Amino acid sequence: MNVVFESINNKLVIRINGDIDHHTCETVRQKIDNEIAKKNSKNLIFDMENVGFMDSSGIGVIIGRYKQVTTKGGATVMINVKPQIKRVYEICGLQRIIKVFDSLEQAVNSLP
Amino acid sequence: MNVVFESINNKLVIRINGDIDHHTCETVRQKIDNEIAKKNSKNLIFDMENVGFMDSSGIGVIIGRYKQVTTKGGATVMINVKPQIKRVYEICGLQRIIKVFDSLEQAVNSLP
Amino acid sequence: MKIDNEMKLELLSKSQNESFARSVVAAFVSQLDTTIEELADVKTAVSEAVTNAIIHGYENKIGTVVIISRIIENTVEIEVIDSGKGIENIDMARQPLYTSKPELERSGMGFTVMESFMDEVEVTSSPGQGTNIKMRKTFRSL
Amino acid sequence: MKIDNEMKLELLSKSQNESFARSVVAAFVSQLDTTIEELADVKTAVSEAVTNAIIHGYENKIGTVVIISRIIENTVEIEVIDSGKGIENIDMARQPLYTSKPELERSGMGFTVMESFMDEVEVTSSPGQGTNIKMRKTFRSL
Ligand SMILES: Nc1ncnc2c1ncn2[C@@H]1O[C@H](COP(=O)(O)OP(=O)(O)O)[C@@H](O)[C@H]1O
Ligand SMILES: Nc1ncnc2c1ncn2[C@@H]1O[C@H](COP(=O)(O)OP(=O)(O)O)[C@@H](O)[C@H]1O
Repeated sequence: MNVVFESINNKLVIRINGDIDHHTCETVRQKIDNEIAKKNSKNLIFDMENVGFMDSSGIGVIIGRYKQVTTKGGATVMINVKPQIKRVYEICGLQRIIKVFDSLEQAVNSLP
Repeated sequence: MNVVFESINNKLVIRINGDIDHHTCETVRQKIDNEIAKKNSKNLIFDMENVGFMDSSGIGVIIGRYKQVTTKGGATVMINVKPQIKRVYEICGLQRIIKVFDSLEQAVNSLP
Repeated sequence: MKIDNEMKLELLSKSQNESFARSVVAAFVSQLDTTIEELADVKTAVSEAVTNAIIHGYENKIGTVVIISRIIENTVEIEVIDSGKGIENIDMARQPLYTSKPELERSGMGFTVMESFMDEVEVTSSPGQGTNIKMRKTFRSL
Repeated sequence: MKIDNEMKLELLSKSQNESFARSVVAAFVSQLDTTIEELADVKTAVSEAVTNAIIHGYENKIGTVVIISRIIENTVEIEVIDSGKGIENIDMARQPLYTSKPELERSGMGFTVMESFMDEVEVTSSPGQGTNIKMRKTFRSL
Protein backbone atom coordinates (compact mmCIF):
# COMPACT_ATOMS: atom_id res chain seq x y z
CA MET A 1 0.00 0.00 0.00
CA ASN A 2 1.45 3.34 -0.97
CA VAL A 3 0.11 6.73 -1.97
CA VAL A 4 1.79 9.06 -4.44
CA PHE A 5 0.93 12.75 -4.77
CA GLU A 6 1.25 15.30 -7.55
CA SER A 7 0.17 18.93 -7.69
CA ILE A 8 -1.28 20.25 -10.95
CA ASN A 9 -2.29 23.94 -10.85
CA ASN A 10 -2.72 23.71 -7.09
CA LYS A 11 -4.99 20.67 -7.42
CA LEU A 12 -3.86 17.61 -5.46
CA VAL A 13 -3.71 14.38 -7.47
CA ILE A 14 -3.84 11.38 -5.11
CA ARG A 15 -2.64 8.09 -6.62
CA ILE A 16 -3.37 5.12 -4.38
CA ASN A 17 -1.61 1.82 -5.13
CA GLY A 18 -3.18 -1.28 -3.59
CA ASP A 19 -6.45 -2.48 -2.12
CA ILE A 20 -8.41 -0.07 0.06
CA ASP A 21 -10.09 -1.92 2.91
CA HIS A 22 -10.31 -1.46 6.67
CA HIS A 23 -6.77 -2.85 7.07
CA THR A 24 -5.15 -0.33 4.74
CA CYS A 25 -7.47 2.68 5.05
CA GLU A 26 -5.89 4.14 8.18
CA THR A 27 -2.54 4.47 6.37
CA VAL A 28 -4.21 5.94 3.29
CA ARG A 29 -6.09 8.44 5.42
CA GLN A 30 -3.00 9.62 7.30
CA LYS A 31 -0.90 10.04 4.19
CA ILE A 32 -3.59 12.04 2.43
CA ASP A 33 -4.30 14.23 5.48
CA ASN A 34 -0.59 15.02 5.88
CA GLU A 35 -0.35 16.05 2.25
CA ILE A 36 -3.55 18.15 2.35
CA ALA A 37 -2.22 19.95 5.43
CA LYS A 38 1.22 20.47 3.90
CA LYS A 39 -0.06 21.84 0.58
CA ASN A 40 -3.20 23.39 2.06
CA SER A 41 -5.10 21.71 -0.81
CA LYS A 42 -8.71 22.57 -1.58
CA ASN A 43 -9.34 20.46 -4.69
CA LEU A 44 -8.70 16.72 -4.80
CA ILE A 45 -8.38 14.28 -7.72
CA PHE A 46 -8.40 10.61 -6.68
CA ASP A 47 -6.63 8.49 -9.32
CA MET A 48 -7.91 4.92 -8.82
CA GLU A 49 -5.91 3.33 -11.65
CA ASN A 50 -3.93 1.08 -9.30
CA VAL A 51 -6.67 0.24 -6.86
CA GLY A 52 -7.72 -3.35 -7.52
CA PHE A 53 -10.29 -3.58 -4.75
CA MET A 54 -12.22 -1.18 -2.55
CA ASP A 55 -15.05 -1.72 -0.06
CA SER A 56 -17.14 0.62 2.09
CA SER A 57 -14.14 1.28 4.39
CA GLY A 58 -12.56 3.01 1.39
CA ILE A 59 -15.77 4.94 0.78
CA GLY A 60 -15.50 6.21 4.37
CA VAL A 61 -12.01 7.54 3.69
CA ILE A 62 -13.04 9.27 0.47
CA ILE A 63 -16.14 10.86 2.04
CA GLY A 64 -13.99 12.03 4.96
CA ARG A 65 -11.55 13.83 2.62
CA TYR A 66 -14.47 15.18 0.57
CA LYS A 67 -16.03 16.71 3.70
CA GLN A 68 -12.72 18.20 4.76
CA VAL A 69 -12.11 20.11 1.53
CA THR A 70 -15.79 20.98 1.03
CA THR A 71 -15.78 23.05 4.22
CA LYS A 72 -12.94 25.04 2.63
CA GLY A 73 -14.98 25.53 -0.56
CA GLY A 74 -13.08 22.86 -2.52
CA ALA A 75 -14.23 19.91 -4.64
CA THR A 76 -13.34 16.23 -5.08
CA VAL A 77 -13.31 14.20 -8.32
CA MET A 78 -12.14 10.74 -9.38
CA ILE A 79 -10.48 9.20 -12.44
CA ASN A 80 -9.64 5.69 -13.69
CA VAL A 81 -12.39 3.98 -11.74
CA LYS A 82 -12.54 0.20 -12.40
CA PRO A 83 -15.90 -1.65 -12.56
CA GLN A 84 -15.80 -3.18 -9.03
CA ILE A 85 -15.01 0.20 -7.53
CA LYS A 86 -17.59 1.92 -9.72
CA ARG A 87 -20.31 -0.38 -8.38
CA VAL A 88 -19.35 0.25 -4.74
CA TYR A 89 -19.20 3.99 -5.52
CA GLU A 90 -22.71 3.96 -6.99
CA ILE A 91 -24.29 1.83 -4.26
CA CYS A 92 -22.87 4.19 -1.68
CA GLY A 93 -24.30 7.20 -3.52
CA LEU A 94 -20.96 8.90 -4.22
CA GLN A 95 -22.13 9.95 -7.68
CA ARG A 96 -24.19 12.69 -5.96
CA ILE A 97 -21.07 14.34 -4.54
CA ILE A 98 -18.00 13.16 -6.47
CA LYS A 99 -17.80 13.25 -10.28
CA VAL A 100 -15.88 10.62 -12.23
CA PHE A 101 -13.88 11.72 -15.28
CA ASP A 102 -12.32 9.73 -18.09
CA SER A 103 -8.98 11.52 -18.07
CA LEU A 104 -6.74 13.49 -15.76
CA GLU A 105 -7.00 16.46 -18.13
CA GLN A 106 -10.80 16.56 -17.92
CA ALA A 107 -10.62 16.19 -14.15
CA VAL A 108 -8.14 19.07 -13.82
CA ASN A 109 -10.19 21.30 -16.09
CA SER A 110 -13.40 20.56 -14.18
CA LEU A 111 -11.96 22.03 -10.99
CA PRO A 112 -11.82 25.79 -10.28
CA MET B 1 -6.95 -28.95 -18.20
CA ASN B 2 -6.32 -29.94 -21.79
CA VAL B 3 -3.63 -31.79 -23.68
CA VAL B 4 -2.57 -31.01 -27.23
CA PHE B 5 -0.56 -33.38 -29.42
CA GLU B 6 1.74 -32.95 -32.39
CA SER B 7 3.77 -35.50 -34.31
CA ILE B 8 7.23 -34.51 -35.49
CA ASN B 9 9.10 -37.24 -37.42
CA ASN B 10 7.02 -39.90 -35.67
CA LYS B 11 7.87 -38.44 -32.26
CA LEU B 12 4.86 -37.53 -30.12
CA VAL B 13 4.95 -34.01 -28.66
CA ILE B 14 2.63 -33.80 -25.63
CA ARG B 15 1.64 -30.28 -24.59
CA ILE B 16 -0.16 -30.19 -21.26
CA ASN B 17 -2.04 -27.01 -20.31
CA GLY B 18 -2.84 -26.61 -16.61
CA ASP B 19 -1.78 -27.92 -13.23
CA ILE B 20 -0.94 -31.61 -12.91
CA ASP B 21 -2.07 -32.98 -9.57
CA HIS B 22 -4.08 -35.99 -8.43
CA HIS B 23 -7.32 -34.27 -9.48
CA THR B 24 -6.25 -33.72 -13.08
CA CYS B 25 -3.81 -36.57 -13.65
CA GLU B 26 -6.40 -39.20 -14.56
CA THR B 27 -7.59 -37.08 -17.50
CA VAL B 28 -4.02 -36.38 -18.59
CA ARG B 29 -3.16 -40.07 -18.43
CA GLN B 30 -6.17 -41.15 -20.49
CA LYS B 31 -5.64 -38.56 -23.19
CA ILE B 32 -1.98 -39.46 -23.56
CA ASP B 33 -2.63 -43.22 -23.59
CA ASN B 34 -5.29 -42.84 -26.29
CA GLU B 35 -2.90 -40.86 -28.45
CA ILE B 36 0.02 -43.26 -27.91
CA ALA B 37 -2.26 -46.16 -28.90
CA LYS B 38 -3.64 -44.32 -31.95
CA LYS B 39 -0.22 -43.26 -33.26
CA ASN B 40 1.64 -46.27 -31.89
CA SER B 41 4.21 -43.80 -30.58
CA LYS B 42 7.57 -44.95 -29.22
CA ASN B 43 9.24 -41.62 -28.47
CA LEU B 44 7.66 -38.94 -26.27
CA ILE B 45 8.44 -35.26 -25.80
CA PHE B 46 6.64 -33.66 -22.83
CA ASP B 47 6.31 -29.90 -23.38
CA MET B 48 5.77 -28.41 -19.91
CA GLU B 49 5.57 -24.77 -21.05
CA ASN B 50 1.97 -24.35 -19.84
CA VAL B 51 2.17 -26.42 -16.68
CA GLY B 52 2.17 -23.98 -13.76
CA PHE B 53 2.24 -26.60 -11.03
CA MET B 54 3.04 -30.29 -10.74
CA ASP B 55 3.38 -32.57 -7.71
CA SER B 56 4.30 -36.25 -7.31
CA SER B 57 0.96 -37.34 -8.79
CA GLY B 58 2.21 -35.85 -12.07
CA ILE B 59 5.53 -37.65 -11.64
CA GLY B 60 3.54 -40.90 -11.43
CA VAL B 61 1.87 -40.16 -14.78
CA ILE B 62 5.15 -39.32 -16.48
CA ILE B 63 6.92 -42.41 -15.13
CA GLY B 64 3.96 -44.54 -16.25
CA ARG B 65 4.22 -43.26 -19.87
CA TYR B 66 8.02 -43.59 -19.72
CA LYS B 67 7.71 -47.27 -18.72
CA GLN B 68 5.15 -47.90 -21.42
CA VAL B 69 7.32 -46.67 -24.30
CA THR B 70 10.56 -48.02 -22.82
CA THR B 71 9.25 -51.59 -23.12
CA LYS B 72 8.83 -50.84 -26.84
CA GLY B 73 12.41 -49.56 -27.06
CA GLY B 74 11.38 -45.86 -27.06
CA ALA B 75 12.56 -42.87 -25.05
CA THR B 76 11.02 -39.93 -23.17
CA VAL B 77 12.35 -36.37 -22.91
CA MET B 78 11.05 -33.04 -21.59
CA ILE B 79 11.22 -29.39 -22.60
CA ASN B 80 10.27 -26.01 -21.11
CA VAL B 81 10.49 -27.15 -17.50
CA LYS B 82 9.78 -24.35 -15.01
CA PRO B 83 11.71 -24.11 -11.69
CA GLN B 84 8.97 -25.58 -9.42
CA ILE B 85 8.59 -28.57 -11.75
CA LYS B 86 12.33 -28.93 -12.14
CA ARG B 87 12.72 -29.26 -8.37
CA VAL B 88 9.99 -31.92 -8.10
CA TYR B 89 11.56 -33.71 -11.09
CA GLU B 90 14.99 -33.76 -9.44
CA ILE B 91 13.76 -34.83 -6.00
CA CYS B 92 11.90 -37.71 -7.62
CA GLY B 93 15.03 -38.79 -9.50
CA LEU B 94 13.61 -38.31 -13.00
CA GLN B 95 16.94 -36.91 -14.24
CA ARG B 96 18.23 -40.49 -14.29
CA ILE B 97 15.64 -41.56 -16.87
CA ILE B 98 14.23 -38.48 -18.63
CA LYS B 99 16.46 -35.79 -20.17
CA VAL B 100 15.43 -32.15 -20.20
CA PHE B 101 16.24 -30.06 -23.30
CA ASP B 102 16.22 -26.32 -23.84
CA SER B 103 14.37 -26.41 -27.16
CA LEU B 104 11.96 -28.56 -29.10
CA GLU B 105 14.55 -28.87 -31.88
CA GLN B 106 17.20 -30.30 -29.54
CA ALA B 107 14.62 -32.66 -28.05
CA VAL B 108 13.54 -33.94 -31.47
CA ASN B 109 17.15 -34.40 -32.59
CA SER B 110 18.05 -36.30 -29.42
CA LEU B 111 15.52 -39.03 -30.18
CA PRO B 112 16.20 -41.87 -32.65
CA MET C 1 -30.88 -29.58 -1.60
CA LYS C 2 -27.63 -31.44 -2.10
CA ILE C 3 -24.49 -29.62 -1.01
CA ASP C 4 -21.91 -30.03 -3.76
CA ASN C 5 -18.97 -28.65 -1.83
CA GLU C 6 -18.41 -27.01 1.52
CA MET C 7 -15.59 -25.38 3.43
CA LYS C 8 -15.05 -23.78 6.79
CA LEU C 9 -12.35 -21.27 7.56
CA GLU C 10 -11.42 -20.00 11.01
CA LEU C 11 -9.36 -16.84 11.27
CA LEU C 12 -8.10 -14.52 13.95
CA SER C 13 -9.87 -11.15 13.95
CA LYS C 14 -6.82 -9.28 12.68
CA SER C 15 -7.33 -6.69 9.98
CA GLN C 16 -4.52 -8.17 7.88
CA ASN C 17 -6.77 -11.24 7.44
CA GLU C 18 -9.50 -9.28 5.63
CA SER C 19 -7.85 -9.59 2.23
CA PHE C 20 -6.97 -13.23 2.93
CA ALA C 21 -10.61 -14.00 3.83
CA ARG C 22 -12.05 -12.49 0.67
CA SER C 23 -9.44 -14.20 -1.54
CA VAL C 24 -10.19 -17.59 0.01
CA VAL C 25 -13.91 -17.28 -0.57
CA ALA C 26 -13.31 -16.05 -4.12
CA ALA C 27 -11.02 -19.03 -4.80
CA PHE C 28 -13.67 -21.40 -3.44
CA VAL C 29 -16.47 -19.80 -5.47
CA SER C 30 -14.38 -19.83 -8.63
CA GLN C 31 -15.16 -23.55 -8.98
CA LEU C 32 -18.52 -22.24 -10.25
CA ASP C 33 -18.91 -20.60 -13.59
CA THR C 34 -19.08 -16.93 -12.63
CA THR C 35 -18.32 -13.67 -14.38
CA ILE C 36 -15.48 -11.51 -13.08
CA GLU C 37 -18.08 -9.01 -11.82
CA GLU C 38 -20.01 -11.64 -9.89
CA LEU C 39 -16.80 -12.86 -8.25
CA ALA C 40 -15.86 -9.27 -7.34
CA ASP C 41 -19.34 -8.81 -5.81
CA VAL C 42 -18.85 -11.84 -3.56
CA LYS C 43 -15.39 -10.63 -2.55
CA THR C 44 -16.75 -7.22 -1.62
CA ALA C 45 -19.66 -8.63 0.41
CA VAL C 46 -17.29 -10.97 2.31
CA SER C 47 -14.91 -8.08 2.96
CA GLU C 48 -17.77 -6.08 4.52
CA ALA C 49 -18.95 -8.91 6.76
CA VAL C 50 -15.44 -9.87 7.93
CA THR C 51 -14.53 -6.23 8.59
CA ASN C 52 -17.69 -5.83 10.68
CA ALA C 53 -16.84 -8.93 12.73
CA ILE C 54 -13.39 -7.48 13.43
CA ILE C 55 -14.24 -3.87 14.23
CA HIS C 56 -17.81 -4.08 15.57
CA GLY C 57 -18.01 -7.69 16.82
CA TYR C 58 -14.65 -7.89 18.55
CA GLU C 59 -13.87 -4.16 18.69
CA ASN C 60 -10.23 -4.92 17.97
CA LYS C 61 -9.86 -7.54 20.69
CA ILE C 62 -8.62 -10.84 19.27
CA GLY C 63 -11.32 -13.42 18.60
CA THR C 64 -12.13 -16.00 15.96
CA VAL C 65 -14.05 -15.23 12.78
CA VAL C 66 -15.60 -18.28 11.14
CA ILE C 67 -16.46 -18.34 7.46
CA ILE C 68 -18.51 -21.21 6.06
CA SER C 69 -19.17 -21.49 2.37
CA ARG C 70 -21.36 -24.00 0.57
CA ILE C 71 -21.89 -24.62 -3.11
CA ILE C 72 -25.36 -25.92 -4.02
CA GLU C 73 -25.68 -26.22 -7.78
CA ASN C 74 -24.92 -22.71 -9.06
CA THR C 75 -25.66 -20.98 -5.76
CA VAL C 76 -23.10 -20.02 -3.13
CA GLU C 77 -24.05 -19.64 0.51
CA ILE C 78 -21.63 -17.82 2.80
CA GLU C 79 -21.84 -17.45 6.57
CA VAL C 80 -19.60 -15.04 8.46
CA ILE C 81 -19.81 -15.69 12.19
CA ASP C 82 -18.29 -13.92 15.18
CA SER C 83 -18.68 -14.50 18.92
CA GLY C 84 -18.38 -10.83 19.68
CA LYS C 85 -20.68 -8.19 21.19
CA GLY C 86 -23.69 -8.75 18.93
CA ILE C 87 -26.17 -6.25 17.50
CA GLU C 88 -28.92 -4.74 19.69
CA ASN C 89 -31.13 -3.45 16.90
CA ILE C 90 -30.67 -5.28 13.62
CA ASP C 91 -33.18 -3.17 11.66
CA MET C 92 -31.36 0.01 12.62
CA ALA C 93 -27.96 -1.55 11.87
CA ARG C 94 -29.09 -2.47 8.35
CA GLN C 95 -30.20 1.11 7.52
CA PRO C 96 -28.00 2.78 4.91
CA LEU C 97 -25.62 5.31 6.49
CA TYR C 98 -26.19 4.04 10.05
CA THR C 99 -22.94 3.43 11.87
CA SER C 100 -22.19 3.12 15.57
CA LYS C 101 -18.61 4.23 14.93
CA PRO C 102 -18.72 7.55 13.03
CA GLU C 103 -15.52 8.58 14.85
CA LEU C 104 -13.72 5.91 12.77
CA GLU C 105 -15.11 7.46 9.58
CA ARG C 106 -17.20 4.36 8.90
CA SER C 107 -19.58 5.04 6.02
CA GLY C 108 -22.43 2.99 7.47
CA MET C 109 -22.84 1.34 4.06
CA GLY C 110 -21.52 -2.16 4.84
CA PHE C 111 -24.91 -3.86 5.04
CA THR C 112 -26.17 -1.94 2.02
CA VAL C 113 -23.19 -3.18 -0.01
CA MET C 114 -23.81 -6.79 1.12
CA GLU C 115 -27.51 -6.51 0.20
CA SER C 116 -26.76 -4.98 -3.19
CA PHE C 117 -24.10 -7.51 -4.16
CA MET C 118 -25.76 -10.68 -2.87
CA ASP C 119 -29.26 -12.02 -3.57
CA GLU C 120 -30.10 -12.58 0.10
CA VAL C 121 -28.61 -11.42 3.42
CA GLU C 122 -29.90 -12.84 6.72
CA VAL C 123 -28.62 -11.37 9.98
CA THR C 124 -28.91 -13.28 13.25
CA SER C 125 -27.42 -11.73 16.37
CA SER C 126 -27.66 -11.88 20.16
CA PRO C 127 -26.13 -9.10 22.25
CA GLY C 128 -23.17 -10.48 24.19
CA GLN C 129 -23.07 -13.65 22.12
CA GLY C 130 -22.24 -12.75 18.55
CA THR C 131 -23.47 -12.32 15.03
CA ASN C 132 -24.10 -14.58 12.04
CA ILE C 133 -24.40 -13.07 8.57
CA LYS C 134 -25.72 -15.56 6.01
CA MET C 135 -25.59 -14.50 2.38
CA ARG C 136 -26.62 -16.24 -0.83
CA LYS C 137 -25.97 -15.57 -4.47
CA THR C 138 -27.01 -17.56 -7.53
CA PHE C 139 -24.86 -17.27 -10.63
CA ARG C 140 -26.81 -17.08 -13.85
CA SER C 141 -23.88 -16.67 -16.18
CA LEU C 142 -24.14 -20.31 -17.36
CA MET D 1 6.84 -18.85 21.03
CA LYS D 2 4.19 -16.29 20.18
CA ILE D 3 1.84 -17.22 17.35
CA ASP D 4 1.54 -14.19 15.08
CA ASN D 5 -1.31 -15.49 12.99
CA GLU D 6 -3.26 -18.72 12.69
CA MET D 7 -5.94 -20.20 10.48
CA LYS D 8 -7.89 -23.40 10.23
CA LEU D 9 -9.51 -24.67 7.06
CA GLU D 10 -11.88 -27.63 6.82
CA LEU D 11 -12.52 -29.17 3.43
CA LEU D 12 -14.34 -32.12 1.98
CA SER D 13 -11.99 -34.83 0.70
CA LYS D 14 -12.81 -34.13 -2.95
CA SER D 15 -9.95 -34.03 -5.41
CA GLN D 16 -11.16 -30.72 -6.84
CA ASN D 17 -10.26 -29.18 -3.46
CA GLU D 18 -6.55 -30.02 -3.80
CA SER D 19 -5.75 -26.91 -5.81
CA PHE D 20 -7.97 -24.81 -3.53
CA ALA D 21 -6.16 -26.12 -0.44
CA ARG D 22 -2.68 -25.32 -1.73
CA SER D 23 -3.74 -21.84 -2.93
CA VAL D 24 -5.25 -21.02 0.46
CA VAL D 25 -2.10 -21.99 2.32
CA ALA D 26 0.03 -20.08 -0.17
CA ALA D 27 -2.17 -16.98 0.27
CA PHE D 28 -1.84 -17.29 4.06
CA VAL D 29 1.93 -17.77 3.93
CA SER D 30 2.35 -14.86 1.53
CA GLN D 31 1.95 -12.49 4.50
CA LEU D 32 5.56 -13.51 5.21
CA ASP D 33 8.43 -12.30 3.11
CA THR D 34 9.14 -15.38 0.98
CA THR D 35 10.70 -15.98 -2.40
CA ILE D 36 8.55 -17.35 -5.22
CA GLU D 37 10.45 -20.65 -4.92
CA GLU D 38 9.81 -20.96 -1.19
CA LEU D 39 6.10 -20.32 -1.73
CA ALA D 40 6.02 -22.94 -4.50
CA ASP D 41 7.73 -25.40 -2.14
CA VAL D 42 5.02 -24.90 0.49
CA LYS D 43 2.30 -25.29 -2.14
CA THR D 44 3.80 -28.55 -3.35
CA ALA D 45 4.19 -30.00 0.14
CA VAL D 46 0.58 -29.10 1.01
CA SER D 47 -0.62 -30.64 -2.24
CA GLU D 48 1.12 -33.93 -1.35
CA ALA D 49 -0.30 -34.07 2.17
CA VAL D 50 -3.86 -33.17 1.10
CA THR D 51 -3.76 -35.65 -1.80
CA ASN D 52 -2.64 -38.39 0.61
CA ALA D 53 -5.51 -37.59 3.00
CA ILE D 54 -7.96 -37.89 0.10
CA ILE D 55 -6.68 -41.04 -1.62
CA HIS D 56 -5.00 -42.97 1.19
CA GLY D 57 -6.77 -41.63 4.30
CA TYR D 58 -10.34 -41.64 3.00
CA GLU D 59 -9.79 -43.86 -0.06
CA ASN D 60 -12.22 -41.71 -2.04
CA LYS D 61 -14.99 -41.84 0.55
CA ILE D 62 -16.06 -38.34 1.60
CA GLY D 63 -14.53 -37.11 4.84
CA THR D 64 -13.14 -33.87 6.22
CA VAL D 65 -9.57 -32.73 5.72
CA VAL D 66 -8.40 -30.13 8.25
CA ILE D 67 -5.54 -27.78 7.51
CA ILE D 68 -4.13 -25.63 10.27
CA SER D 69 -1.47 -23.06 9.58
CA ARG D 70 0.42 -20.90 12.05
CA ILE D 71 2.87 -18.09 11.50
CA ILE D 72 5.50 -17.74 14.22
CA GLU D 73 7.94 -15.00 13.30
CA ASN D 74 9.30 -16.07 9.90
CA THR D 75 8.36 -19.73 10.31
CA VAL D 76 5.22 -21.37 8.99
CA GLU D 77 3.78 -24.48 10.62
CA ILE D 78 1.22 -26.47 8.66
CA GLU D 79 -0.84 -29.44 9.87
CA VAL D 80 -2.84 -31.58 7.47
CA ILE D 81 -5.20 -33.87 9.38
CA ASP D 82 -7.56 -36.61 8.27
CA SER D 83 -9.77 -39.00 10.25
CA GLY D 84 -9.27 -41.78 7.75
CA LYS D 85 -7.71 -45.22 7.84
CA GLY D 86 -4.33 -44.23 9.29
CA ILE D 87 -0.86 -45.61 8.56
CA GLU D 88 0.26 -49.00 9.97
CA ASN D 89 3.97 -48.57 9.43
CA ILE D 90 5.08 -44.95 9.29
CA ASP D 91 8.77 -45.71 8.65
CA MET D 92 7.88 -47.81 5.63
CA ALA D 93 5.38 -45.22 4.36
CA ARG D 94 8.07 -42.52 4.46
CA GLN D 95 10.53 -44.56 2.34
CA PRO D 96 11.10 -43.08 -1.11
CA LEU D 97 9.22 -45.04 -3.80
CA TYR D 98 7.04 -46.92 -1.30
CA THR D 99 3.38 -46.80 -2.23
CA SER D 100 0.45 -48.94 -1.17
CA LYS D 101 -1.36 -48.05 -4.39
CA PRO D 102 0.95 -48.86 -7.33
CA GLU D 103 -2.15 -49.77 -9.36
CA LEU D 104 -3.01 -46.03 -9.34
CA GLU D 105 0.46 -45.23 -10.72
CA ARG D 106 1.37 -43.44 -7.49
CA SER D 107 5.07 -42.61 -7.52
CA GLY D 108 5.59 -43.25 -3.80
CA MET D 109 7.44 -39.93 -3.61
CA GLY D 110 4.89 -37.84 -1.68
CA PHE D 111 6.65 -37.96 1.68
CA THR D 112 10.04 -37.46 0.02
CA VAL D 113 8.74 -34.29 -1.66
CA MET D 114 7.33 -32.99 1.65
CA GLU D 115 10.65 -33.70 3.42
CA SER D 116 12.69 -32.05 0.67
CA PHE D 117 10.58 -28.91 0.46
CA MET D 118 9.95 -28.34 4.16
CA ASP D 119 12.47 -28.11 7.02
CA GLU D 120 10.64 -30.62 9.24
CA VAL D 121 7.90 -33.20 8.68
CA GLU D 122 6.35 -35.05 11.66
CA VAL D 123 3.90 -37.86 11.00
CA THR D 124 1.47 -39.05 13.69
CA SER D 125 -1.02 -41.75 12.78
CA SER D 126 -3.23 -44.41 14.37
CA PRO D 127 -4.72 -47.15 12.22
CA GLY D 128 -8.49 -46.69 12.06
CA GLN D 129 -8.31 -43.18 13.49
CA GLY D 130 -6.43 -40.97 11.09
CA THR D 131 -3.23 -39.18 10.28
CA ASN D 132 -1.66 -35.84 11.19
CA ILE D 133 1.17 -34.44 9.08
CA LYS D 134 2.90 -31.49 10.74
CA MET D 135 5.38 -29.55 8.63
CA ARG D 136 7.54 -26.51 9.34
CA LYS D 137 9.53 -24.18 7.17
CA THR D 138 11.51 -21.09 8.10
CA PHE D 139 11.97 -18.40 5.46
CA ARG D 140 15.40 -16.89 5.37
CA SER D 141 14.87 -14.57 2.45
CA LEU D 142 14.63 -11.53 4.74
N1 LIG E 1 -20.56 -8.29 13.42
C1 LIG E 1 -21.10 -7.24 14.08
N2 LIG E 1 -21.11 -7.18 15.43
C2 LIG E 1 -21.64 -6.13 16.08
N3 LIG E 1 -22.20 -5.06 15.47
C3 LIG E 1 -22.24 -5.05 14.12
C4 LIG E 1 -21.69 -6.12 13.35
N4 LIG E 1 -21.88 -5.84 12.04
C5 LIG E 1 -22.50 -4.64 12.01
N5 LIG E 1 -22.73 -4.16 13.25
C6 LIG E 1 -23.41 -2.89 13.61
O1 LIG E 1 -24.13 -2.46 12.46
C7 LIG E 1 -23.71 -1.14 12.09
C8 LIG E 1 -23.85 -0.94 10.59
O2 LIG E 1 -22.91 -1.77 9.90
P1 LIG E 1 -22.45 -1.38 8.42
O3 LIG E 1 -23.66 -1.12 7.59
O4 LIG E 1 -21.51 -2.43 7.95
O5 LIG E 1 -21.69 0.01 8.61
P2 LIG E 1 -20.28 0.38 9.25
O6 LIG E 1 -19.41 -0.85 9.34
O7 LIG E 1 -19.72 1.38 8.28
O8 LIG E 1 -20.56 0.95 10.60
C9 LIG E 1 -22.32 -1.01 12.63
O9 LIG E 1 -21.94 0.34 12.81
C10 LIG E 1 -22.43 -1.78 13.95
O10 LIG E 1 -23.02 -0.98 14.96
N1 LIG F 1 -3.06 -39.66 5.09
C1 LIG F 1 -2.73 -40.96 4.91
N2 LIG F 1 -3.56 -41.95 5.36
C2 LIG F 1 -3.24 -43.25 5.19
N3 LIG F 1 -2.11 -43.67 4.57
C3 LIG F 1 -1.25 -42.75 4.09
C4 LIG F 1 -1.51 -41.36 4.25
N4 LIG F 1 -0.49 -40.68 3.68
C5 LIG F 1 0.37 -41.60 3.22
N5 LIG F 1 -0.07 -42.86 3.46
C6 LIG F 1 0.62 -44.12 3.11
O1 LIG F 1 1.97 -43.82 2.85
C7 LIG F 1 2.33 -44.27 1.54
C8 LIG F 1 3.40 -43.40 0.94
O2 LIG F 1 2.90 -42.10 0.72
P1 LIG F 1 3.58 -41.17 -0.38
O3 LIG F 1 5.05 -41.12 -0.11
O4 LIG F 1 2.86 -39.87 -0.38
O5 LIG F 1 3.39 -41.92 -1.75
P2 LIG F 1 2.09 -42.14 -2.67
O6 LIG F 1 1.03 -41.15 -2.29
O7 LIG F 1 2.60 -41.93 -4.04
O8 LIG F 1 1.64 -43.54 -2.41
C9 LIG F 1 1.03 -44.31 0.79
O9 LIG F 1 1.07 -45.16 -0.33
C10 LIG F 1 0.05 -44.77 1.86
O10 LIG F 1 0.10 -46.15 2.03
